[in-house]
Amino acid sequence: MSEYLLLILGTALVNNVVLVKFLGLCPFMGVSNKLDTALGMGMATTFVLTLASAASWVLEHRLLIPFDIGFLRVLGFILVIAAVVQFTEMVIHKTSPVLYQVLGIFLPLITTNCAVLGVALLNIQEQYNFIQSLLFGFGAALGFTLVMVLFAGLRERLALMSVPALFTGTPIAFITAGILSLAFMGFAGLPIK
Amino acid sequence: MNFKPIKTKFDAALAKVKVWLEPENLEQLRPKLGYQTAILAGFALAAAILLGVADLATRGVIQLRLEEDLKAKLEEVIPPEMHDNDLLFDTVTLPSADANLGAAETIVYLAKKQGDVNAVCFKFVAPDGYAGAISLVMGIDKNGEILGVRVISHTETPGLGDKIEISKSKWILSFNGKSLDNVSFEQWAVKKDNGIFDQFSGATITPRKVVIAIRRGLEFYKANQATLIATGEKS
Amino acid sequence: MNAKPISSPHISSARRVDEIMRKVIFALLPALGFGIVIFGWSALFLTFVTVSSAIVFEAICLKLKGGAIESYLLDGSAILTGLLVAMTLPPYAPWWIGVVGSGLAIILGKHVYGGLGQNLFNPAMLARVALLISFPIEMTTWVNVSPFFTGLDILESFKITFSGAEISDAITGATTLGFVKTGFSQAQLLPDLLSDYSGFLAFIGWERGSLGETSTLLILLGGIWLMRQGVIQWFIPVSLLASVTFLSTLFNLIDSTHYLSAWVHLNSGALMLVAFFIATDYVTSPNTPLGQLIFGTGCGVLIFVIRSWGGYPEGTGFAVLLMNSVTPLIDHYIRPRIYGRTRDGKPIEGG
Amino acid sequence: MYVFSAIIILTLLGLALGLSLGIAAKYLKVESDPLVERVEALMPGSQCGQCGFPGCRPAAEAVVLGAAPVTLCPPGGSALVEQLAKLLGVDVDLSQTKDAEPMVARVSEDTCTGCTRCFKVCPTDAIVGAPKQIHAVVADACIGCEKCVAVCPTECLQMHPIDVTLHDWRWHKPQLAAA
Amino acid sequence: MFAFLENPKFRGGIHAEEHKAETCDKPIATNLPLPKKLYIPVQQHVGKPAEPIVKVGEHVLKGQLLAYSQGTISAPVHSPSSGVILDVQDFPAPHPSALPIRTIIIETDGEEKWFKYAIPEKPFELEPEEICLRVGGAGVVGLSGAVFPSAVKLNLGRKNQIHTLLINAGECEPYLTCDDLLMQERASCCVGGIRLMLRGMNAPKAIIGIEDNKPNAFKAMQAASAEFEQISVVQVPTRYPMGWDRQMLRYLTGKEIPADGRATDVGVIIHNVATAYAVYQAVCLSKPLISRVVTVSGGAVSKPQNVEVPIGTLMSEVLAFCDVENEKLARLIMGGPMMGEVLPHADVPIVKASSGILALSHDDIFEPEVKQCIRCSSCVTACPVGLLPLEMASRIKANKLDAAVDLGLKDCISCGSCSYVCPSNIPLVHYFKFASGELFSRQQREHKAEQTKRLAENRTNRMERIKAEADADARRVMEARAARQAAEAQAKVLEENA
Amino acid sequence: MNLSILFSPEYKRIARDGLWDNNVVLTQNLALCPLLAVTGTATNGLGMGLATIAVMVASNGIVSLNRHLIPSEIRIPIFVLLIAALVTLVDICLNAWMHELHKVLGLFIPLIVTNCAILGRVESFASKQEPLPSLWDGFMMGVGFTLVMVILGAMREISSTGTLFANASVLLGESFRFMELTVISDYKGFLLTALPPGGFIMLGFLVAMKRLFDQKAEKKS
Ligand SMILES: Cc1cc2nc3c(=O)[nH]c(=O)nc-3n(C[C@H](O)[C@H](O)[C@H](O)COP(=O)(O)O)c2cc1C
Ligand SMILES: Cc1cc2nc3c(=O)[nH]c(=O)nc-3n(C[C@H](O)[C@H](O)[C@H](O)COP(=O)(O)O)c2cc1C
Ligand SMILES: Cc1cc2nc3c(=O)[nH]c(=O)nc-3n(C[C@H](O)[C@H](O)[C@H](O)COP(=O)(O)O)c2cc1C
Ligand SMILES: Cc1cc2nc3c(=O)[nH]c(=O)nc-3n(C[C@H](O)[C@H](O)[C@H](O)CO)c2cc1C
Ligand code: SF4
Ligand code: SF4
Ligand code: SF4
Ligand code: SF4
Ligand code: FES
Repeated sequence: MSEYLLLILGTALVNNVVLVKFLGLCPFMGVSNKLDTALGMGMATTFVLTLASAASWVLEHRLLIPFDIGFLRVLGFILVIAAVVQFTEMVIHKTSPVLYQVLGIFLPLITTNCAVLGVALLNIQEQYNFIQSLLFGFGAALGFTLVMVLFAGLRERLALMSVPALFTGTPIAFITAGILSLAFMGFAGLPIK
Repeated sequence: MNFKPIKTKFDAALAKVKVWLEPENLEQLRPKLGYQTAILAGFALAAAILLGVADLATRGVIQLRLEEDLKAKLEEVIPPEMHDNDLLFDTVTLPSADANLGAAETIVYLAKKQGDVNAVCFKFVAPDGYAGAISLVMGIDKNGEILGVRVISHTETPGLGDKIEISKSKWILSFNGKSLDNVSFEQWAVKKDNGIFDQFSGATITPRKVVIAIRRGLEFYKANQATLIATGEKS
Repeated sequence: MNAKPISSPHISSARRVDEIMRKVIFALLPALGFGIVIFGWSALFLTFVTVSSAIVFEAICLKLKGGAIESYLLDGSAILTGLLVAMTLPPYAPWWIGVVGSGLAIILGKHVYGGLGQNLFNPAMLARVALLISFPIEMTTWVNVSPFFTGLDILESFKITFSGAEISDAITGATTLGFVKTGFSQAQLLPDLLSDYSGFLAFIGWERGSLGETSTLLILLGGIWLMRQGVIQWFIPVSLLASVTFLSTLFNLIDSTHYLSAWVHLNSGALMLVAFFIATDYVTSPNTPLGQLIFGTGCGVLIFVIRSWGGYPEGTGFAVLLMNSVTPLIDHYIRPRIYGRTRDGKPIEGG
Repeated sequence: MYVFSAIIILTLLGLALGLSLGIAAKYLKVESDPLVERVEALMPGSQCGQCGFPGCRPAAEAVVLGAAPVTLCPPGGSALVEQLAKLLGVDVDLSQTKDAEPMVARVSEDTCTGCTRCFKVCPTDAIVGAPKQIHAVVADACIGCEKCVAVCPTECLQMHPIDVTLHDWRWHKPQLAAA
Repeated sequence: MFAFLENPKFRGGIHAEEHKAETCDKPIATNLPLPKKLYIPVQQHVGKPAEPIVKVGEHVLKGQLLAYSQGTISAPVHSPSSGVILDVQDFPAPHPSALPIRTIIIETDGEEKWFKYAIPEKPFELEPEEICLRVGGAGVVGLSGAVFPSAVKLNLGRKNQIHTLLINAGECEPYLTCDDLLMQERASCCVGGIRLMLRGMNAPKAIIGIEDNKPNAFKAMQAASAEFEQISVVQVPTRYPMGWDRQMLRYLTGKEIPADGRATDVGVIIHNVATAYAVYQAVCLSKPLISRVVTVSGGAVSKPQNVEVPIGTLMSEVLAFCDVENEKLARLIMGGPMMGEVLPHADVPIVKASSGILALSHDDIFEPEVKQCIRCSSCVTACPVGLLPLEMASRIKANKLDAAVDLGLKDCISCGSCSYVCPSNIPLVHYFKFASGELFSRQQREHKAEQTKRLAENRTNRMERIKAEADADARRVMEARAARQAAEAQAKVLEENA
Repeated sequence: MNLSILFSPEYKRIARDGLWDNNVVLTQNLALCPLLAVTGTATNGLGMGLATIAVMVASNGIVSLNRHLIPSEIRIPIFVLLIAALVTLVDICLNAWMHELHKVLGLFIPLIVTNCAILGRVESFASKQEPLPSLWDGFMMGVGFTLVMVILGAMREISSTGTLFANASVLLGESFRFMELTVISDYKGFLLTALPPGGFIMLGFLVAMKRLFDQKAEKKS
């Protein structure tokens, strides 16, 4: 049990997908203007990422390996992920128009949110079993959501600060992300992995 | 043979396809469920064929390249004059779960000269470097003396821990000629820990772990020395 | 008279920004002075370099921004940041470490955000952590204590600070936290590792460490004076120190061979300095009492976690930066109760 | 051979996913975008056309599509901008948007010929008066759209700022701090 | 769980230099020369303006009704002296903008002849309704500055069956001592007023809260109320804004008024002590509210003191009476320094709300440069309401007014504590006033927009109807013509046939 | 093909957009992951950029050709399918025939699949435009991306190790050894810029620099 907890924590904090692994940066920058949106995006990603981890594990171990067609891995994964995302998009569009409007073009972009494919591939690389894959995906998404929310909080405050015109908006957001990632380096070496 | 009927048939078919491909026609088709399914499957089919063919064409080549890579690595730690066989194809697989080399089984490549095992070489891992696992390859002559060690991959900090790479520093060469016999167990350590190997200023952990991993590698060889050398004599 | 009317109130208290900063600087001076006394000329040079470059960077940034320079330059915040950077540096660090540190703090930590009060992260800690990661060797070379300039003479010290002379191994050593961490990685256990440790000397500040952070006693005095002056409030220091004390005592009781006691924690590293002077920085900490308690506790927990299990011997800088990043969220969710309303903003029930 | 199995598997995968997505699309279809209605409800509703669209509904549609900025409607002022930005989740620099000073039309009685043209174009019936008689503007109903000014043949209609009284007086925004 | 972080009785607040010593031990000056002209605005209260009933040229007596109240929430105004009505016209109001307000101008005749009202024999035995009627008729409004018609409040108290009347004698603003002096000199009248109020509301008890920096007033009030056991006098700590009614209520009873409610929700009505005095005058002596005690103070005033001033006197005359040094004058304020309003000039009349005139010198208004907020959260600590002034101001600065409202802007009482403590001298209250005004304008605009929508719709409907009618007409004409043509054709045929 | 169309206003506009006005990184804030992950050195940036150009051009072209065939409901799966196939193709081919290059870039090539910019271009440009402009757009966007990759890579490499285009000979072949420069010899090395935080911060300054240029240009005109 505690082993699983450590897996989640380690994935979320020590090897944070965004700040350490450099995955999922576009939505990280794009949808973090508002706390609510960031939270929404985090949850959408959590859903997709967990599901995609599980689906890709099944694909890998039930189709790709038995048939020895590893060269189709990226293709197969991305196809499955795209389907999951598209499905999520349709559900959100139907159930919550406002959330849909807010997440806008980013829902389709979850497909290309590197984090999703990246985590699926890492899952295979780390040779996790099914449960571990699921938790790894969940932990990564948790880490994603965590930094999204922190970052959105910081950006909401930034919007009220008198940042020099040259730096307002994107530049200062990048710099802030850099400092956030600097802070996360403090977790390096924690024995949770 | 008369191609004409075929050609007209073909032309007719082509015309049909052309009509079908008209934007207006597609406009109507696109919302249809069956059409969507077919299109996705069609693209999948095309992609699969494309990649299948590409894979067929490259599988062999890639295999070859990977072998070349490995061979190049092995040659670095076993001088060519020590063997006349193809290292890649003269191997023994030994269980190594207890030796803490980072894998449950280790492939040992045998360097033979006229059928006698002259030296061996294998890959192993220092699992606890500063920033993660460090993979190494090491060549040992049949007496247990190190012929050479190289780092295959690592994630140590650039500028600090990366001095274990041969391209950054000659430090890794200091293991040449060392064995469990000419260096005592306590001396298999960095100077800071009262051993004989240098550390890097400001980075002790990386070299410390590498030294200990190499020692474990030697111990692994020693434990299996008899079996390994025996494989040569048999052949 | 003015065409546009002025709103009430028409009187104001006499407290001004520069006065606040002056008081903080004043409270830091004993600890800084002690550092200079025990580490000698180099420490003095380094402080000078760091503070003056902080002022220069501040002036340049203000100039680039246009507008009033003097009133902001004279508000003392740049000097304070420079001082704090200096106080968290190893005393024999070369001059360029001080300059780069001040530059990072003032430019990256403060002015790209718009200057005083606009930054999200503590400038001094940002500089400290960035330096540590960029120059681990220079940033972890600690020297022995030698009172009243009896160590290296002024020329040798000058060479060390300004022309990169080697520091002889004879006068260097590890800090307690570093020593213990290294010891653990060699499977040594605590009682042995701490056989030479004197809690009293550590409390006084008679030990290796950063320039201005060794003396628990003097920092404590400075901090208490600041509290009495009403410059800082007790919420952050007390919750920070309490959480570290609680956790270290707890784990020390569970396994005293692997976990330092609260006393060692409190007297080691930058803990005291951070608790009273760094975590309390107004700009980067929450603005309600409950928020500040959460902030302080968070810092304390993170410091303990990183010190006990992390890759770095000292976790204060990271802990402060991490909690700085949580501050907007704390401020967003923790708000004072408004008169006549419940905590979540609904009117209270009548009667 | 593995390549064939690869081709078959991928095709089947495509088929299966395509089918399921197609079905999902059918069942989860969203008919109309209720957002437009909500945006339209926020608009001033005077159909004055200052936004460049032929009325509030088209303006709302354009805003929802992202074809027009949320700052499009001058009569709505910064309040509308803020509401739209909140609804649509876009970020605007509100400190830049400035409300135009509200103006109302006034008839100068000397030159009014009672031609009733202004009366006919006024979208809010703010102009009263019978043919051949002097017209007048009911200031409370006038939205300052200037349509009447445009059609008046004698230029007797002019726009005037609304007089500030003790009740309309408001505190100005404090000047920003130096630097 | 974290309740210990909040003092349940008092939170926030500040302690400013009091500046009360200059005026608190000098007697109220009653010898202000009668001005030649008096300027009486028709609106000196919250609610509808009063409607003048006098004509230009008419002679009026002291205390005579000049304008009668309109509607339920309003108050009449009376003539402060005898004389002739010169004009009813617009005249600058005592307001930061000095914009004009409808004002009755009287040229005094110096005779001070009173208008005769019947004086009740046993005022303390009048029916409660009668008391309220008299209070209302005398134009008494809350004299703390809120100027809410007192009769309305008394009626409210009676209807809601309150259990306590709280008399607010906090007078926490620096400089001001008018309530202090009133209590020192006329304590028994004040207590009389309180008794009348109790009766008017059928309330069982009254508590008088006095800040502990007014020991003389406290003693005087204690002595005056000793024989009435239903009235108790309590000292409260000196800490601005103790005189905020909700604060005093919380301090004295531990209760809080719900944000959307009134004091009556917790069974209390709060009146200022000067209001009680005015009630006494109105009921026992039948004197309408035509004068009030005004504190004249500040660094530019040579003879700071409290003066009893007829309503309508120009402030310049009062200032002249107290020898203001014009070269020292930096800012002129009506009210206290924390909440009072700046006036652009002194040629505006004293009104019922004028508790003080402060002529502040440059030394009084220490005004350093405005800097950026350093998030020191002093303002958060100082806010008695529990708001986050710095956060609200930063949002208002970015024009995010709704966000500021979410943070509680509407709960702000403009007490000024936050601005007072801010080390960066940020005009926080100014931001809040600006935002409140802007929000109010918005509301008005929305209201207008709704009206516009309705008008536009009406117009469209009308147009359609007209068009439909026109179409119908056209159709009828067409039909008629067709019929006519058909008839003609037929006629022709017939003709031809014939 | 008549090259002069490349100078027609439409094509100039596309080129300008790709290189500067609507640069995928500096303006659209897309393609950030590969950008930050591989720009430790200028050489890596260049290699990744080149591979990305190839995939971008090809995917834009194919999608534009087939745009009438693709129903909007399933467009995303089809697009990513195409991109993934192309990337895998590039991956296998490099591995087989340009093995040295593959060894350097190997890890990053699968990541091209999820480079948001590629899908972004396909979605917003190629699926609505004729094939030729689409190809040109893909190319120009790719070049813009590569440019930023190289600049950021150079900034980080110089500041962290004092070299420029280290290992260029491995990536591009021996004849490119001349590119390998040591800009500052005996450099201490400012490690921060090589690490993730430095990447973010440098990128922030890069975007600010672009803004500065734009402001200057605006002032001139
Ligand atoms: C950012 C950073 C990266 C580091 N990287 C390494 C590394 O790769 N290898 C290593 O042995 N030590 C590394 N260290 C240093 C260790 O933290 C530790 O201080 C050092 O190994 C102790 O060596 P010393 O005993 O020579 O001081 C790094 C330190 C920092 C701050
Ligand atoms: C914010 C901050 C972060 C620090 N981080 C480290 C660190 O990671 N490693 C280190 O050896 N010293 C670090 N130091 C220096 C230590 O605080 C301190 O000088 C040293 O560990 C002394 O502790 P000791 O004397 O109790 O052992 C840091 C100092 C500060 C102020
Ligand atoms: C910040 C603040 C301070 C106040 N201070 C006093 C005060 O010192 N004395 C006072 O009588 N009323 C003061 N008031 C007004 C009271 O809240 C309340 O309106 C008044 O006591 C009601 O009495 P009235 O209707 O008789 O004027 C203050 C109000 C506010 C908002
Ligand atoms: C109590 C107190 C603590 C402070 N601590 C710091 C600090 O840790 N680091 C720093 O750079 N500035 C500090 N300052 C100064 C100032 O707040 C700092 O320059 C701002 O962070 C820059 O916007 C402090 C100021 C005060 C009043
Ligand atoms: S400008 Fe505003 S009010 Fe006028 S038509 Fe456009 S949306 Fe409607
Ligand atoms: S400006 Fe003229 S047309 Fe427009 S609302 Fe006013 S009166 Fe009517
Ligand atoms: S003015 Fe408003 S925000 Fe400021 S302290 Fe008073 S109540 Fe609080
Ligand atoms: S008191 Fe002034 S400087 Fe301090 S937090 Fe409030 S607004 Fe900012
Ligand atoms: S490249 Fe856009 S999310 Fe990674």
